[in-house]
Amino acid sequence: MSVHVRVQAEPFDAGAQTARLSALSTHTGGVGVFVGQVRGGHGLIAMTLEHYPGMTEASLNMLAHEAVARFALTGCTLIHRVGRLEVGAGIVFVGASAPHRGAALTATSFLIDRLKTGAPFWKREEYADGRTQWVDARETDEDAARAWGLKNP
Amino acid sequence: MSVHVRVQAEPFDAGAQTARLSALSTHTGGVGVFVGQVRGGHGLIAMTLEHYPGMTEASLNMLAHEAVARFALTGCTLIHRVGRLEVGAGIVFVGASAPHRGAALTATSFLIDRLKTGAPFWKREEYADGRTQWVDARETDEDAARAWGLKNP
Amino acid sequence: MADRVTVLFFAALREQIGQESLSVTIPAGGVPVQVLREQIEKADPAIALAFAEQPRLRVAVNQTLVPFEQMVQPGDEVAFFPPMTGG
Amino acid sequence: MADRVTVLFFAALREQIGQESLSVTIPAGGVPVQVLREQIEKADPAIALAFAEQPRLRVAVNQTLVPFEQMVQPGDEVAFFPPMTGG
Repeated sequence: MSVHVRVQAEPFDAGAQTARLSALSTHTGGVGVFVGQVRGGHGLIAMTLEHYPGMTEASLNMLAHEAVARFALTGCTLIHRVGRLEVGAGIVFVGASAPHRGAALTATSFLIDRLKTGAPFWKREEYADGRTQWVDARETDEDAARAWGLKNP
Repeated sequence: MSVHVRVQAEPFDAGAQTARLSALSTHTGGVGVFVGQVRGGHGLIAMTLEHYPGMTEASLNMLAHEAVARFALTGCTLIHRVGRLEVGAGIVFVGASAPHRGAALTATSFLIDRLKTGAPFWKREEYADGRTQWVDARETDEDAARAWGLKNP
Repeated sequence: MADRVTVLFFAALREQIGQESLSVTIPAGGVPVQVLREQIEKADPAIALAFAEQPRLRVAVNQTLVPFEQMVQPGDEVAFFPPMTGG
Repeated sequence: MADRVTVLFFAALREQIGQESLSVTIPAGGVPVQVLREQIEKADPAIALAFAEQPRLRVAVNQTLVPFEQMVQPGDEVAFFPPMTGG
């Protein structure tokens, strides 16, 4: 079992991270991955990701270890970028490897649902007309996180 | 919307395929990926994947287009290897990109569940003691495919 | 020749039967898959045995999965195989 | 100094309040987060306004999310922020 967590300004290499998860154990039969990226539209040109250094890494580590235990993963990787990210740029990499596909895919959904509302990141949108705006938390995201069982107050 | 389907003997590059899906559209907010690989254990050393040329490509194409329509994907990639694959080798790459994470992740699960029992591939296992054995279809796989709605006879 | 169908076998069936394809004559008006199945079972005990050992036999006509009631016409490609195990 | 806590603000709160950290004196025996909250709201109208506009205010004590009834002790780090929007 291997947990890999990073908070970084630099881009991540989704391919290298997926390959790393694939190679972790000969008992791995499936690797699930989710990449979140800055979606364009409505004049959006970039997002700035703010975080709470220290708590961020602790939250991601706790989340990864919870997923490993809950879904009997062979490996789990969470990488979240911070700083200014333009349309099309990767924001988050979530990966889970397991003996069978069900665990890998369910863990991937669990990780991104929980990460969205349970780790201290905040997004500020930046538009072509110069306007900036903090992203509002969506009730549907909080519902999705809660659907995995009570966790956050 | 872009569909990419391949049946090939060569390894696939999961990283390049994920990057391709990420770059397809500025409206993409999430990319879901599943990589299936040969799981070791019980003396297994390799699997040989047989297929029905022609029907395989047609089945995968139909499946990919069904997923694009059902989940409003911006892109969908299915790559399945054939021939002899040793423990740890990638068998299948499934990828789905969409504006939001829910569609990308649900489509990824849909694609691999349906592919398992709906495309004409058959696996023969090869053990260290020389024994070989065709993999039996699992009822649970057929249940998983059926749970997405009736499709196969 | 005009009233023939190509019959294919895959995976365990191909191995048990010992061949991967057959050319079979059917009535010009076609027959249901089930009738074609019984015809080739009668013609070759190895096919009868392999099919008997495969309770979840699948069939595709012209590369599309179909039920055994489906009609087969001369010129069609009919494939028999065990449940698929890809992915 | 021994009876102080560090208070941090993030994201929209940090911008509205115009500062990212405060040092606040609390009773040596500690106080619930809710009491600390009211104390800093009274001390700074900008904080009161920012909190009032944030109906789903979150709080972490020593980098762990907690309910507002949680006790804060001298030396703790207390962070207030809006709901998180990562991923």
